[in-house]
Amino acid sequence: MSPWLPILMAVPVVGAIVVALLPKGSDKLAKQVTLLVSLLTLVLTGVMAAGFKPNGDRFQFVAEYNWIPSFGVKFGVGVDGVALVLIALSVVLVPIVVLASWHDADGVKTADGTLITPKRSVKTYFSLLLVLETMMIGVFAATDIFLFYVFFEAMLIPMYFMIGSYGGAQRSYAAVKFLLYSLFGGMLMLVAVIGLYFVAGKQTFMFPELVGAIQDPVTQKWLFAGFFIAFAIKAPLWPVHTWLPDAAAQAPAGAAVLLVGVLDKVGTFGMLRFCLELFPDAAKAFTMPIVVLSVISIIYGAIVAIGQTDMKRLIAYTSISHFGFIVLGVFAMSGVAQSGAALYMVNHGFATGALFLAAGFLIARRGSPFIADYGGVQKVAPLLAGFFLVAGLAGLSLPGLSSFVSEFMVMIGTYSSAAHGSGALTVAAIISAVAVILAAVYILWMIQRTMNGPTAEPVKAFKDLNAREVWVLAPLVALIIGFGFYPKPLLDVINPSVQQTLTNVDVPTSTIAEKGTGQ
Amino acid sequence: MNPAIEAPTIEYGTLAPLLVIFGAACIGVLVEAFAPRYLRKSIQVPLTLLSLAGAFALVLVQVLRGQVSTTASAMGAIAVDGPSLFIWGVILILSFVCVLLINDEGHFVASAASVPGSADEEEAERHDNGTGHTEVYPLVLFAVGGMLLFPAAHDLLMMFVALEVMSLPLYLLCGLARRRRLLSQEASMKYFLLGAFSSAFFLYGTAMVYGFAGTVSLPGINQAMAAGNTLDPLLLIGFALLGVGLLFKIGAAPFQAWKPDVYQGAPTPITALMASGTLVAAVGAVLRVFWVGLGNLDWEWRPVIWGVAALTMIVGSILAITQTEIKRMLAYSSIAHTGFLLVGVMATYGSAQQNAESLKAILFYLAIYGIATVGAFAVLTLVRDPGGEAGHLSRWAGLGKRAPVLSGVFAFFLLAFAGIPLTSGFMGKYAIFSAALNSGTQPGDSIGGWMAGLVVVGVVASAVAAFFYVRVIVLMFFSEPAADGPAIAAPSMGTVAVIAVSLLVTVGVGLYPESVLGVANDAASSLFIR
Amino acid sequence: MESHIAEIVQHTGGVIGNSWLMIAFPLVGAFILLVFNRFTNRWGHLLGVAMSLASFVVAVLAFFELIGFGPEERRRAVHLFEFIPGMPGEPAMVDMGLLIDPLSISFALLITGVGSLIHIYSIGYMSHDEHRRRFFSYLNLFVAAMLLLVLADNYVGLFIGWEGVGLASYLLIGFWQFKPSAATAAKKAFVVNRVGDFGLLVGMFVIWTSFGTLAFKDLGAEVNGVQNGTTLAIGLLLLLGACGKSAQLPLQSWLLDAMEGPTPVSALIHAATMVTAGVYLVVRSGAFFFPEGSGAALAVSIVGAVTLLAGAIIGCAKDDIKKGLAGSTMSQIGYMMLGAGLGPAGYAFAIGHLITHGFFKANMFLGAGSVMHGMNDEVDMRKYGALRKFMPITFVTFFIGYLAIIGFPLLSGYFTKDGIIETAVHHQPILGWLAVLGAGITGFYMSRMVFMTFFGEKRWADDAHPHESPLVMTVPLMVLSLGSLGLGAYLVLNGTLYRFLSPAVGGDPAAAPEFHFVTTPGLATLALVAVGAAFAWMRYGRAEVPAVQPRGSFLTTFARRDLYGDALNESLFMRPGQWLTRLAVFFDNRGIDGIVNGLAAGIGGSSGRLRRIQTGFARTYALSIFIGAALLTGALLLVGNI
Amino acid sequence: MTTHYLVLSGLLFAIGALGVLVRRNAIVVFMCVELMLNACNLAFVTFARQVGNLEGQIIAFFVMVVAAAEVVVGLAIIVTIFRTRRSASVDDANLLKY
Repeated sequence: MSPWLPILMAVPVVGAIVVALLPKGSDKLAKQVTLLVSLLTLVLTGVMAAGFKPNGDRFQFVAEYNWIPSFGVKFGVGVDGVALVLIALSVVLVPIVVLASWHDADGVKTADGTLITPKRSVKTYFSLLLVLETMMIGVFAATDIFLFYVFFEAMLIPMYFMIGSYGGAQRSYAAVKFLLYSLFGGMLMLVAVIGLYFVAGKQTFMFPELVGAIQDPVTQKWLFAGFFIAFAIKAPLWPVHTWLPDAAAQAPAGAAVLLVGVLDKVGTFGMLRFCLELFPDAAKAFTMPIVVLSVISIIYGAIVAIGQTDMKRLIAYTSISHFGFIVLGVFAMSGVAQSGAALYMVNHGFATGALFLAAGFLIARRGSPFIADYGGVQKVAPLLAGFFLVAGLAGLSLPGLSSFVSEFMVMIGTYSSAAHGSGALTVAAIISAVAVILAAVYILWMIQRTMNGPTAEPVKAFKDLNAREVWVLAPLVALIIGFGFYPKPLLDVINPSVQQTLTNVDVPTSTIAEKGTGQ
Repeated sequence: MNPAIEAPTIEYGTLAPLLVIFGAACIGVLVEAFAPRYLRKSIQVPLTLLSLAGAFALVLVQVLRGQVSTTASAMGAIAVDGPSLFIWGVILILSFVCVLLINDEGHFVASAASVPGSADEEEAERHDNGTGHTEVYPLVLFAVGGMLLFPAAHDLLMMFVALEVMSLPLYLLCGLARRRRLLSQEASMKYFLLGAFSSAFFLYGTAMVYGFAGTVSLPGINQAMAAGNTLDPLLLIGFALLGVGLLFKIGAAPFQAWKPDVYQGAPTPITALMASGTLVAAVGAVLRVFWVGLGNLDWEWRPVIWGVAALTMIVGSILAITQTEIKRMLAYSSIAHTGFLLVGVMATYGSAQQNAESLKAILFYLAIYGIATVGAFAVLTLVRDPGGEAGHLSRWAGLGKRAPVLSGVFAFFLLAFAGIPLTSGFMGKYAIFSAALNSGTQPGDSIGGWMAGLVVVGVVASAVAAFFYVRVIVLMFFSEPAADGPAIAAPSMGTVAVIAVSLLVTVGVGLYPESVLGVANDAASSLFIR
Repeated sequence: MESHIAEIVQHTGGVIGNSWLMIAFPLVGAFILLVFNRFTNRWGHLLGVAMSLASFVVAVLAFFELIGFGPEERRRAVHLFEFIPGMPGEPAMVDMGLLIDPLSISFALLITGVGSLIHIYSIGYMSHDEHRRRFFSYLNLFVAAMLLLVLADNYVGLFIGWEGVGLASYLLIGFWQFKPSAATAAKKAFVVNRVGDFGLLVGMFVIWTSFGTLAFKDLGAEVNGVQNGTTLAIGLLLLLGACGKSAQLPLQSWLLDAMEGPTPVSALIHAATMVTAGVYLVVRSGAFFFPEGSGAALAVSIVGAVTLLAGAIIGCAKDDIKKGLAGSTMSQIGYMMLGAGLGPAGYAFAIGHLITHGFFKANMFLGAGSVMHGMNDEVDMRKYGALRKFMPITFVTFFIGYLAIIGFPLLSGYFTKDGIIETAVHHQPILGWLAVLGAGITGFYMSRMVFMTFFGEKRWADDAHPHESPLVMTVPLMVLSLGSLGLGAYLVLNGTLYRFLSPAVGGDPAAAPEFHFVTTPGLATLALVAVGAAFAWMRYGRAEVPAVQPRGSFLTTFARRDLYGDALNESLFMRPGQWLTRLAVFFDNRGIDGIVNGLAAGIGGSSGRLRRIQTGFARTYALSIFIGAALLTGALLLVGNI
Repeated sequence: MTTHYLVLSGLLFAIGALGVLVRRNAIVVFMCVELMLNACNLAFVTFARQVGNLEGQIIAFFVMVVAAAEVVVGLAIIVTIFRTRRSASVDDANLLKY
């Protein structure tokens, strides 16, 4: 029994209550408190992570309390490597997002003083943010599947309100679409969760005890489907992706970062942990269709991204392409690919986060998300342009930046995967490598149209990034470059738990290629 | 020379709650007859509340003493078993809360006899200052008495009587709205005619069953079935007609038609009472009839209920989408929830343990759904237009800006209805669905697949249903307020208490359902007396 | 033939042990200049030069330490850190380390040496540019990346450097990004390169999958001379990568547009160093995947031969001096590729030509830059003429470079290029003679350039005041021209370079090919060059050069339009691509999202219709109850009697 | 022997039900309901005769009482609505719909 995770989950929600109860008109204070709380959470997480033994038990900092005996539900938390890095990702992103959306609720003014979004309740926004943080930690930490589900669904609500009341013009359409899409998947998953409970007949939802509990392949397939559809919608995987561009484009930049950076990861995380380990046979049986879907996502997302005229939608579509890579890695049944996928979840969080925030700062200056409204920003705001460029390069996974390592691992692992010796995965890897070219096109073309060329008239008034904005982007860029050259710290934590997973699926995990499979 | 008739044995202790309620009701009538007008309210309100509280206390005593009777009382006419006691408790709490709402000013007409807009209406209104008819209280008490009796009735005659005792006062109460009286009266008339119509079916069904079994006591019928041919058309027809009566009361499709109209027309506190108390009572009665009376017939009735449940969920959630009147929307949502409850009824089958499971689920669901419903209607009473409550959805636009707390609370209730985790609604939905799937995975249940199918229909329906709950939230929070938005009435202590209690329960059960589940579990574990 | 490639030995300590400094210095430079941007404006350029020089010094020291070892011990690997760790209890998947061997060190010397000169030159050239500091930070970044490319001891490290130089070139081509043409050129360069990277990337997949390693160290042992479909596939994939980086057909199109960048950039990146990375890749992988006589090697030579002709032809028609030089760069790299496809013997000459070309081409580019500097950035040679009087130093140095490139006897180019040609004629006669022809064309277009620029009548605009450039620019020119003079002789005569490289590329040290002055192809080459030069003299030296471009024959337009390379890309890739994109976007909005929204609308609509059954008539409700009762009864009777 | 009575009660019930469906006047509709109740009574007593116990006959009395109560309530409601609308037609009251 370790108190760490419950404490981590408690801190933000307590902060949220405090923020919500602050007296009227204490907006500034609310922001400061939020920032403080999120930083505190970050520090605590850091301290906890320092005590994590990569090659120790699968789940560490375990805590279990009885919650709903009648349903056999425990409040069970604990982290393995993958969960740990994802929690770390969340708690790193939150303070950054807080800082980034400092003025989002005050009513955003453009450079020429026109109001884009009206003034809204600051306290609500930031307490929602903190509540969301608790849930993000909880969803990754939960070892009880019921608890996981509870967070999985409950997370939607704060995000729904953040999009719906703080977003852009189409916000309510986007918010509803987001909520209903996710709810629908969630409901199917609920059926699967209940079914799992009864079919396993273990009278518990604790993940470790349920691993290998379902033997009958047919049952496995049905339950797998229930879980997978929910996760595929969350991830999002083609063809159930269309909610993401709307949600991400309408959400305030900060919320969009958490949405794409963390919430969607719950989908891929769920595939990695639950779909694979609980239903190994089904996972193997469905590998091919899923690989096909993910390859489609990769290419399709990239192509559609090229055709976007709205920056945030463009970034959203690039994410769809990247999630294709993650899913591909998860289901490639290869140690390298899966470690790559897990690493990708983190890196993508940083890269896309930086890109969304930079784009957000750009949009805040002009009040329009449309690429065509910009041009020649580099001349007036070189810093902004510089950060935008680095974030963009991370988005096209330039070697030397963190996302390259993960993308490389996913592709090379998939290529070399012996699963379905047919070499279909080899083909998949080659096709997905085409995205390397497409990525260059969509990112650089966007940069060319926004940053380069003669400076557009309304852009001339732009101010360069202020200190706050630099403090938002600098840490992300530092992480992107740092992990680009030295991903070892993350991989050392990830690899053991990936090995665990694949052992449960009973797939060879070695990072040493099976020689000669590429003939 | 005929044998002496031995006096019937009545277990007064066990039946005490009933007696208290009915007694108080009669006293209330006397008060109406003899007390001067200005005193009536100040007598009726305490009387009503106290009697309800007292009855609840008596229920508690029985539970805590652990002397839950295992045999039917009053010569086998009434069965006060675990489930009954739980349902009684729930009904008493709900009606207590509803009375607090009723107690609030301006809901009830000054003189029902006066023609709307006529001089004597104004006259009457001038005399009573917003309190309205005090006959309301005894009527409510009678209705509550009927509700208590309905699920506890152990033979069909008693059930019929209870049905009427419950319904007749409600018919009247529906017609007593102070504002929009035309609607109110129309609701009252529709409810009455259709109610009478359906109860005639119920009665005819009783007759048929009696013809088959030679008795109307539920266990008797069951034994008769065990003995005789369960395919006797007499029995099947009789049962079908019984079903009509019962399903009409819980408002399952295709007998749901009255619900939206009546819920919309009736005074909101009464709507709350019907949506919570009546539903609870009726579902209790359904359970008893289907399980005690027709236990040996489930092979026949379950497929039929399957269809009814599916239809009800679908009709409820689909028709709700395009509603523009908030009370109407809630009516349809209550239809959808009836469907979910029927899914649970489906699951009361198989081993005793399994029965207890699903029974627990249903009881739990009834309790939390009832409370949340009352809370939601209580909020409704506070959002007022000059002409009364602001019923039309468009009037709710941007309410989140003008009354953030109230809208937040209402949004929370809606999320609970939608079954979002960390609300009681989710726990209820989970309980029902898991019970259903559990019975589906029972060894030897050949229609397990069907159960799974029904559950899938259920989740899809609730996904659809989520849409219109979300729609209201969108209206309240994401759209700009109208210039002449509705006013927020300063809530009375009673209303505040109602909302607070409902909210606390909804939140508390959402976070820690064990509290209520435990009780439901104890109640269910001692099954219906058979 | 068995390979004489030497074993790689782990090395620690000494200069080589710290050779990562070579990369670190410029990297730090770039970092400082970018992070403390405005504060470094005053001295930023000096820091840039200092860092470049520092890493040059390290390179030189490392070089001397290296030749201190016996020829067989001259491949030293330095382990830096674990890049991609393996599963618990397994060795790392990728270890990051440096490989200091004759091949990489000669590149390092070229990069840092020529690089430093160009840094110095840029101080003058960019003196008027407000963003000079940023320019130097990019240059530093480039040097660091390029060094990583050539020094890395595994393909992943190489790839990181590979993309790093791509990035630097993107940034520098687009340095004047406010010019749309520059921005477009930059993007084009990056994207086309990515096509090549695709090949390199997939190549790495195959290598790792087939041989379980990406480190040069272990690869030798794993492959040891096996030839099969896999190695051929790998070879072709790597070749695709090389084509991208080195602007070989079919990925040549970006190089000419890349001339949008400042001239020093064209000199350093698009002439001397980066574009030769492809050659490095081929030579480095040669022992494994391009052994002499293998299909892959043949492909390399063919690509080289075709490109050297294409480049030369393009060079003939360009009036823009930089584009002319760019065409010639393509062509010269074609020579190197041709050589690189001919096994160890070819490698020596290829690398030799690479080095000498690095000198004389940088020399000429900088010369061109100096000319533009004096002609306020006029690039059209038709607006030059008779400049030799006005900028003597530039003229002399440029002329030396010119002689070197056309292979004037005893100058650097002569030795290295003839070396390649002879080896080619010996191994692949057809390609060899094509190369000879190419040499002839080279003679023509280079002479044309020189005559149009420095001879004939003055044709420049009145506001132009041609003048010699400052010392800071001319000194590098002189140094480079010295290299253009003598370097070739030193490297090629008695096979110095061959023997030096052989441990790295696996030539037989004993069988160093000695250089013959009098050979058929050699003489043929000289003859053709002379003809070409003479022809150029008639057309552009003696005759009057029209100030406006004449329409010219079909062939001329063909050359001016870069052999319709862009037109081809346009119609083959861009148009269909745009079409596909539009289609996909439409499908996403109308198709997929359409279905989703349609579903929602459908439910809503059905609700709208269904609620009509709620007519409000009590009797209708009664009817529904009645029907319900009937249904219920019927259903029960039915179920009952099943 | 008793079947005729059952058939009769069935007929009465059906007539009553149809009456509810076809007649407009609230009073008549209500009377049809009463008819249905009485059909039930007939059925009860018949069955009582058939199965040979008194329950059915007792029930009949209960039903009458309930019916009486129903009349009271029903007439009250119908009269009120008549006074408001000046019409006892069931179809006139359809403000609540959809």
